Amino acid sequence: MNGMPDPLVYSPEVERRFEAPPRQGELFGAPTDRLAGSAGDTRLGARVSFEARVRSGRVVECRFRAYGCPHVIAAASWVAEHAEGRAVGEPDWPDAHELARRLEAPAHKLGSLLVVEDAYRAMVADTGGRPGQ
Amino acid sequence: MNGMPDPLVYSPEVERRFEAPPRQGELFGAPTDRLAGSAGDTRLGARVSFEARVRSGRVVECRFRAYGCPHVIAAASWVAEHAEGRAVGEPDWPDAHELARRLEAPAHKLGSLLVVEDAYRAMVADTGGRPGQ
Amino acid sequence: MQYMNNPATPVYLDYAATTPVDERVAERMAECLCRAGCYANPASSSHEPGRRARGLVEAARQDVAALIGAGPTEIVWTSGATESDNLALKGAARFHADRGRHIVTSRTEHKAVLDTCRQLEREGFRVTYVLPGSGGVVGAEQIEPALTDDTVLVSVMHVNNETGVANDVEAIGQLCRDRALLFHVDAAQGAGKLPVSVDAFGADLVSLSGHKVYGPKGIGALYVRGSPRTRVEPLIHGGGHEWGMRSGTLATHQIVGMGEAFRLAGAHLAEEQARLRRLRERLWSGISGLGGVHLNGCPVRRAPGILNVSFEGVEGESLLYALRDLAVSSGSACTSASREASYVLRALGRDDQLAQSSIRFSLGRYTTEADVDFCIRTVREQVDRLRAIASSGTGAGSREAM
Amino acid sequence: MQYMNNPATPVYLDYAATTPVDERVAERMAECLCRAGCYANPASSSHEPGRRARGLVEAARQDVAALIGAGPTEIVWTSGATESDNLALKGAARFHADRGRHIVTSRTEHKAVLDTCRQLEREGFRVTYVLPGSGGVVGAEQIEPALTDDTVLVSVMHVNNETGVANDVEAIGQLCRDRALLFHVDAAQGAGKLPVSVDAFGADLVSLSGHKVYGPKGIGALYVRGSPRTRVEPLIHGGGHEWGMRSGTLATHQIVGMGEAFRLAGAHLAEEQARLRRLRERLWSGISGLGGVHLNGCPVRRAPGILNVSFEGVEGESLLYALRDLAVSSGSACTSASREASYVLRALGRDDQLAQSSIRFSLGRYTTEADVDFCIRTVREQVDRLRAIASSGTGAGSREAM
Ligand SMILES: Cc1ncc(COP(=O)(O)O)c(C=O)c1O
Ligand SMILES: Cc1ncc(COP(=O)(O)O)c(C=O)c1O
Repeated sequence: MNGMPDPLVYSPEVERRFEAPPRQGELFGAPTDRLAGSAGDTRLGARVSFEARVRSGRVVECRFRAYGCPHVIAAASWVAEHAEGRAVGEPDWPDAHELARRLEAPAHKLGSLLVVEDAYRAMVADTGGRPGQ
Repeated sequence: MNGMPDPLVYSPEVERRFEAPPRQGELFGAPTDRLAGSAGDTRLGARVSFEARVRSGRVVECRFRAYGCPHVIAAASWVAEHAEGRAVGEPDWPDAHELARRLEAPAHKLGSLLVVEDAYRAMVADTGGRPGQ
Repeated sequence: MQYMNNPATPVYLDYAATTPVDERVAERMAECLCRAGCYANPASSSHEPGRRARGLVEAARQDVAALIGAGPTEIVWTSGATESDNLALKGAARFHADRGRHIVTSRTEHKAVLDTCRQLEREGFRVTYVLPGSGGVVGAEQIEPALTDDTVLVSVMHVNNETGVANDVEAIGQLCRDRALLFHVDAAQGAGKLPVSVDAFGADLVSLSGHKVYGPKGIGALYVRGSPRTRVEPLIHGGGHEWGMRSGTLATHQIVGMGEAFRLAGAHLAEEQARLRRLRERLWSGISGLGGVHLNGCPVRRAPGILNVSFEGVEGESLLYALRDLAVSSGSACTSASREASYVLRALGRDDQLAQSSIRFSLGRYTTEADVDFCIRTVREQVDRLRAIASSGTGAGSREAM
Repeated sequence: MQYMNNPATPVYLDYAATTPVDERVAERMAECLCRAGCYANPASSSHEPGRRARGLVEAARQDVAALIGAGPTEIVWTSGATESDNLALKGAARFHADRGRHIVTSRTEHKAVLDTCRQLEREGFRVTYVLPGSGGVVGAEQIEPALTDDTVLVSVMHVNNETGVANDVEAIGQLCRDRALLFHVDAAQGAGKLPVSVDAFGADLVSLSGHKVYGPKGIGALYVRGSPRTRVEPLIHGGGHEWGMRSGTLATHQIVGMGEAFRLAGAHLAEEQARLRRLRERLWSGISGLGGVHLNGCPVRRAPGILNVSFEGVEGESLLYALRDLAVSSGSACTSASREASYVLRALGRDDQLAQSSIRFSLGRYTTEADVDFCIRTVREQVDRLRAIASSGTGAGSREAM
């Protein structure tokens, strides 16, 4: 056990987002301009969903829901917040490695942060249930 | 180690005789009426000597010297003291088992107390260096 | 997380991991440490200070023996229940290796037993790890089918450290006596909390720990039946202390502390058992009101102070962090350095999510009603909050459908 | 035995058996026991009280490491030097059994080493027990001839607990390095008394004890070289604490106490060494004036506080009893429960009588000049008295010839 990183110690960024996560929740309104996507599995410890309202190819509003450790919650919150204003299809964004760096997450959390990345990409790829669009 | 008798705890009789042993020392005067005898070996942990002045077949005065544990010193002192007034050749006296009982000595001390008994018997058998007497 | 009249945080609810030393115990310990006290080596029989220390050691041996219905010559001091478990299992197995090489134990034992069994497997012993019965209780029905002609030793714990479930050691003991098998009981969590009787248990070897009963850490004992004398090969050689079963300088202050702790535990056992049971029931009814919570382990056969609960819809690490105003643990303290789902709860049939989101609340001598009420408020608030982050609203996924 | 201005009796001169805990150490320990203190389980990483306890454990690890020139990750907590010796020898021998099955040690080792070697012999290892050289010193000249192609491990103590003799561990360490052999040093009596450096010793494994250095009994450590990593098979399994080498709940107060004790010992090593050496020399010149007394062990290579003397013409048990105003021991405290002549002194060539009538005076932190002077008076008076009982007058047998 000696020398192991302490599992319940988090960076200030994670602490803040865990305590009161910005962009937590869901969007209301017409489903036409809304993208949604999710990834993960609660049995494996992480499941994340994103919703975004998009106008002119840019994210206007983004919300997340997350089942997972504090890093997952904080990462989903960070992604939802920083998605706003971005082009929907921005390549290489978000990036789990970049999230890990920003949140000072230990290496073994990368798998969970990939769930956050995957969920956002699933949202971007969302056809809104309207095949062919 | 548990349950062993405490090796440095002695009966009041032993304590008293160890602290200021009655009859410790030697006799002075003419060797004619004096018996002397010894037994034991310092390398084995006990060596005892007795001297007695004898008159009309009775011990008038008796002295001891002892190298040994407190039980040996106390036993030699007890024997020297109680020899006085006794017939020199009294059968079965002293007796190591009786000494052990009086001094509340543990069983493993019997060997040392036999040295005391032997020394006294050697004195009784003393020819005073005058062979044939 | 701010309430009026709250207790000082974090509120300690991890008594199964360890207990604070009782002030009365600490006082006795302090008398054996410094120059003015009884600091000599209890093995120094050549002088009075040493013999005095030895006297204290032997008096403490009596106190520990008394709590479990044993004789003082049946108590061997160790450095804790971990060592006791190792000494019992390795000691008995190695000593009797020519009689048989099969051991039966359960999957819900403490790591001190399981890891020791793994080591014995590497030495050529065969070990059967039985699943517990319903409610996580191990009884004779679980053990009996596993016995073979080659079985020499059965090891089943009294109270499980994660769930608080009390196994049916009496029935297993009877079974072992009928089959002339050695029976070891790890009673680290049971002693001082529930009545322990080596004869009622039919146990030949019983592991005890000081620090689960308001005594010091780093001291324990192994009960070794005196008649018929149970034989164990020592783990630690050197000088032949403790009838040759455990060498090493006896730590007077630690032993005196464990003795006093066991004496106090015995004196207040019944009333404390009732008090803790009431507090635990209050806690459970407060928490279970949340919905989507599951009690782990049999609700009836259990130690009074331990409550292990799984929460639907919340992830374990986040839950533990959210509850940081409570000093609680997820899974066994001894293994909580790694955050994998508890093997004990999995053996009880919990799925991965529920096993991973379990919290052990363990109450003890200093737990008050106010502590319990604070705990209930904190748990309700935080579980609600995390469930809201995981799904929309408070009902899991209810808004989705709107 | 009544003198004016005498110190309170018995005067404690058995610091090699154990030391009182320093008040500053006891204070630190007390802070880790009760409700107001740092009592949580250092393995409870799920809450802040547990992490705080862990912090104290790690700080103490640094303090112990610092005294012997090691790194903190090279320190494994144990229950004392007896366990450390067992872990070092059994652990290394069993781990490397396929490399070789021969061990070299000396006849003057502590029972914790000798009894462990006997156990390893029962497991099929071969052990050579070399005699010390002159003055009881073990050096490379004694060890080298015993080495074979099958040798894997050499174990030689730093300071002998009975005589205070300091072996030439540096030379033995160099020899072991040249031959790529593992080298274990039992430094229970040396650490905190003489400088100890794992690198200067060339040691791979070093045993330490808390209670020989004004720390608590029941805690010790094993230094395990980190680079190249020395591998040992654990003795005690269960949970994988201490890098898997020693499982069991870490006893915070014990560890903190040992850390503080080692820190204090390091801070005052040089001055205390000089002070104790002066007192020991005063004691020796006072006692040797009696005549017929023999210093056991080399007068030069020795720990400052230990003086072992054999007396001609007096029997050992009577001597010890006569000196009961002094808390001293005959032979090692750990074996003094049985009154046989010391195997250490016999290995030094003393005859049975002198080996049996030896007294170990061991001085320490609280020993004063007045204590030493009282000791001298008492010894002179009692030895004179016992010699008088054994022979006539004071000169052995002189009156006989009159
Ligand atoms: C059931 C059980 N057995 C053994 C142990 C280990 O005891 P110790 O901490 O005294 O080594 C514990 C607790 O840690 C326990 O709960
Ligand atoms: C040289 C030596 N090794 C080992 C030990 C045993 O240490 P502990 O008492 O910590 O088990 C002692 C003292 O008892 C000792 O003097």
